[in-house]
Amino acid sequence: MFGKQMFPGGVHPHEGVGGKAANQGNAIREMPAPRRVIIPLSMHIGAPARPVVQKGDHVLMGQVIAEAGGFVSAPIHASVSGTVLEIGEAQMPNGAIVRAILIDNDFRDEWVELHPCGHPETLTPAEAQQVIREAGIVGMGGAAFPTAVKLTPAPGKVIEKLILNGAECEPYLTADHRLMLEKAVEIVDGLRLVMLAFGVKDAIIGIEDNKPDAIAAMRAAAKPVDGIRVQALPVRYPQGGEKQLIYALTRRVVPNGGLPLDVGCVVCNVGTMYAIDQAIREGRPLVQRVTTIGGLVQNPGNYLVRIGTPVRHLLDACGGLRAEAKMLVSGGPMMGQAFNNLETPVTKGTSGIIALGADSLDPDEGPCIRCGRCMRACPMKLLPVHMDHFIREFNYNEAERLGVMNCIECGACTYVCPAKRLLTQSFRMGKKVITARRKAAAELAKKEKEEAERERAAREAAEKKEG
Amino acid sequence: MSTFLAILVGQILVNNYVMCQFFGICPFLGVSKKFDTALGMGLAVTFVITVASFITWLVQSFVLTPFHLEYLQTIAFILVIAVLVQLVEMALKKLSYSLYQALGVYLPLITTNCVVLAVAINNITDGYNLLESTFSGFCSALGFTLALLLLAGIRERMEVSNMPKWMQGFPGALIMAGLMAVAFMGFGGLI
Amino acid sequence: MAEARRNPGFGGVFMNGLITENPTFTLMLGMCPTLGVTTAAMNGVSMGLATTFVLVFSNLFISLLRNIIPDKVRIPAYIVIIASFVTMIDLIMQAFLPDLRAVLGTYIQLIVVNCIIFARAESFAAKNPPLLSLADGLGMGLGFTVSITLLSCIRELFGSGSIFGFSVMPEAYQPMAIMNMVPGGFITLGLMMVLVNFIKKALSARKEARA
Amino acid sequence: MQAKWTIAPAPHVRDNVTSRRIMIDVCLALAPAGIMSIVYFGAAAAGLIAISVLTCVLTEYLYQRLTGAKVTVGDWSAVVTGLLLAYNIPASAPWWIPVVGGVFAILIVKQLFGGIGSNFMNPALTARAVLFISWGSIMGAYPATQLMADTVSGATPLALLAEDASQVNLVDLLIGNCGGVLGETCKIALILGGVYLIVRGIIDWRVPACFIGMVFVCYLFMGGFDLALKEILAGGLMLGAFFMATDYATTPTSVLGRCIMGAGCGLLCFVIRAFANYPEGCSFAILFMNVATPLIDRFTMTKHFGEVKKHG
Repeated sequence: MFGKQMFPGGVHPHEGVGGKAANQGNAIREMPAPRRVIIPLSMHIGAPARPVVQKGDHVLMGQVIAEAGGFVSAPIHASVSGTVLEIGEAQMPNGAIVRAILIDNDFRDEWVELHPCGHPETLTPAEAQQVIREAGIVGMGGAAFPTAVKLTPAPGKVIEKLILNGAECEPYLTADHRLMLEKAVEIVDGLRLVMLAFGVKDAIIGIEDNKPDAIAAMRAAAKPVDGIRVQALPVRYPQGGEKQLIYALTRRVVPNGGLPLDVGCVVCNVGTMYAIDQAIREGRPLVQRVTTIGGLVQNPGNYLVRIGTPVRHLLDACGGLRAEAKMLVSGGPMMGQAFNNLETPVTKGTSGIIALGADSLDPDEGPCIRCGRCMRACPMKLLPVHMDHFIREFNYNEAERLGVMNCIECGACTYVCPAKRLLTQSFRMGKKVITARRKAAAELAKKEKEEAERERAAREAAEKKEG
Repeated sequence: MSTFLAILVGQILVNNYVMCQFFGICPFLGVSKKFDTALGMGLAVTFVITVASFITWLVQSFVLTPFHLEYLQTIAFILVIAVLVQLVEMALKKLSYSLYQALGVYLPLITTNCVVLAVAINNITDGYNLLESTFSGFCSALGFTLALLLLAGIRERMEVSNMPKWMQGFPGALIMAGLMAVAFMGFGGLI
Repeated sequence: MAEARRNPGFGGVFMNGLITENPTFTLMLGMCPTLGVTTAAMNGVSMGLATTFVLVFSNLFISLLRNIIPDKVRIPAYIVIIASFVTMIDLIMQAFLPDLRAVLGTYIQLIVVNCIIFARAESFAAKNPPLLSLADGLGMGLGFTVSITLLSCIRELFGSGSIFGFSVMPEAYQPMAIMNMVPGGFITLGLMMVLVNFIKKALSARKEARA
Repeated sequence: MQAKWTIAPAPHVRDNVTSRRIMIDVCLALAPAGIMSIVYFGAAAAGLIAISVLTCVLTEYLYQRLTGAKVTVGDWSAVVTGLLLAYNIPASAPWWIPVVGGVFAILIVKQLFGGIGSNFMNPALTARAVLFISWGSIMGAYPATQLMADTVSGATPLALLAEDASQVNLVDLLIGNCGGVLGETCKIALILGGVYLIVRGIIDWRVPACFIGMVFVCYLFMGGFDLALKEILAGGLMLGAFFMATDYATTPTSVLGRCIMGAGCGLLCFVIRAFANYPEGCSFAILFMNVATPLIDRFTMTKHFGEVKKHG
């Protein structure tokens, strides 16, 4: 239907200094642990974790320091051994201040006793979910949705296909690329274990074809395993978007407002799968991740970083920033968040820290010239030009009718806009307002219902009295 | 057959009552803010004009002309139209309430829509027979509806553009209509 | 409505129609003749006066009969009254000014559906005593006349290079034919309204500054 | 030493295409036709083009200064309008024709509705139509080119085609050695410019393809291949199809909408050329489709990804 393009819309973002070309040859190196880690309690989607340690406690590496705050949540483990300094605050890349556990590193790296799974190939779904949940694994592509929840199908839903996301379509980022090159066997092993546990017969690994070495490595690793197929994908952002990837690989369309499981699919990032393998085989919780440090830094590279390492420490380890750097971004340049606090920690979802130059500063917005480029770039086939006009006129109803709630905020429209309009930002705002309105409407309805209920009760009581 | 084609093209494009002859400007400007209302108005007008063309022709041919009462044409026609609109309103209410709800609000406005009267008078002036009159009425109404919908589309679009304050409302609509009329002038001489 | 708030006399109502609630520029009523006949100043004046005639008498009669006409049939009744006067002026013109009548064409007959007349009948004459209604009819009618004369002067000036038939443009001026056609009418009126909006804004700004 | 890092919403990389660059590209694409017009019509052509561009830019600048709006003459869109307007004026026109046209185009058609992107009709074309209606004798007088043999002077190829197709020489049509307004004569220069715009991704090839294709097919049925071929090369069709029916602000945004736009222009162009008063239907056809654009947009809204039914 969309030819070789594989999904509708999309763009080819360009890269600057320190992009994929400069970084994809840099092998993963272990980043020395910082003197102090700042581990936020809500670095995943869902309820914040509840701390289970107190100021002054001595903790070991991998020890649970906060437990999951609900079903959609994840526990958090210490990424260094040392002393809990305090339960304080951290600023996240999006600017939000959240509670965090600060640990002073004793540089001994003493691990807690690890409990590798005794029968990794015969896990039941429930056991696998438990292992994954207890290891604190969340989606490592950036969204940080608890993986165990993702692997818990609603009643009546079956996981038919596991899709491994190795697209890494964001410019600059090379962490997944290096991981697939260096840990191909472990990733495929993790995938096989998950397939066995959930009885999935079919798995597809999607990799953009600008990473031929990674495709070759993954193919080699997957060869002995039945049911795993490595599929090369054309380079096109946002190939790694969940719905786009599912469509590109299976031609299934996730219905609006639905989940991948509605079409029998679960999508996992390759980094997540590596973490799952580590959790099942070695019992290791998620305490470090591979992060790309790219853009205008002196020595770009891919590093294995402890969760909670402040960005300042990362940049120092890479020889500092270049003078031209004007902006720091957590994640890729298309969807990542710009931040300005160097104490911002690396979280489970931090796929990269990118330094960008003056050409990334927002140019002045011009009036829309209705060229229609945004419509052709939109991977959700929305009508950004019209939605933007409505949102700027505060006509949220019309924007909602045009499907603004289905916007995945990939930034493709903003990227191509010749008038340099902040379309994605406009949709973010629109979505926020519409969500707030829906919530308010639901609350009002609930209140009215309660009111009616109360009145009815009162009336009945009165009638009874009279009667 | 060619007469009918000429009437069709003529009334919709070449001699469009709104765009080429300045009839029905009040509803044209008044009811063109939203596409949906414009559509409702257009449908209601189409219905009324078609029926009115039919009846006024009968009135002219069987009442006014035989009794030499041509000078009462204006009074007679406007009365016919007013009564017709009332009847249509009542009939719609009885027969199809949903249609009444959709079109009902526009019906009283149609009495003072000069397209209706103008079409009725012009049918007589042009010497059309009954069938031609009715068809001409229908086509004129389609032309009116077309112009109304086109303007509504443009106005809806302008609603979300950065049109200066002093252009909003009637002045803007008038200039839009003027530019539309430029486009319609291209059809001159088509028949 | 303004007339409900205060109780203006004959002059107040008259001025209200002429300027404050000018039918063309404020109430936006009677657009079809406004645009249709204003290619020459003479046509504008005649159309305006013909409309004024009908407006004055229909207002007067409707006001006189306002307590007699049953509410249910008031619309047909108004129409009959208005249509009678329209027929009257039509026949008068056919008899004495056949050329002008030919130029104005159907628009004379269409005075009957001119929404100014209907609107004034419904919103003013039906609620007010005859003398005031007469004033309203006169004010509104003349307001309408002034507006369409102004419009037709501008269109005639650019479209034919003359005003009331007298050439006023230099020899070399090449008339802008589109001003005599439909687009010219729409656009000229639109631009005039833009100007009116401008002036109104400036006036209200000054008023605010004074207050 | 906390550095000041800029905070901005994602995405943080932008394509280097800007509105300004698009307009400059359009000007570049229009350049060959302009040069050819000066070759054919001499200094008069150069003068008219200069006056037209100057009027448009100046009108935009003055309007924006007077109303206190942001001055946007730097985006080159007024220059494009000026060029297109000049290309639609015959070489014999007096100086005030482009002045009146330029003021009308920029002031009434474009700026009163909010400036670039907000106008719903093509400013240059609307101005052309207004000039044509007002001063038909000036706008309709097509002087012969400097290189033309005297025998056919004055008559446009369209008028000749209407009489007898064999009177018109195909090569003359292609190189533009025929009567007509400034920019429309040299088809090779126009096609060159159009192809440049298509290659640069600025216009959608479907619009000119549908437009020209439709006219071709209509004439094929009416008068055969020779007539059809000459008809698409005559008059302002190429200029309109490549540069005016593709104007962003006044044409539909969706792909399907743009196809409808092209085909509709073609059909109307044929109808007006073949049956109406005006010999040249192209401008009015495009103007009418401009008017219909909001409705086309309304009815060609695409379904969202995910709104489609499940694939097998």
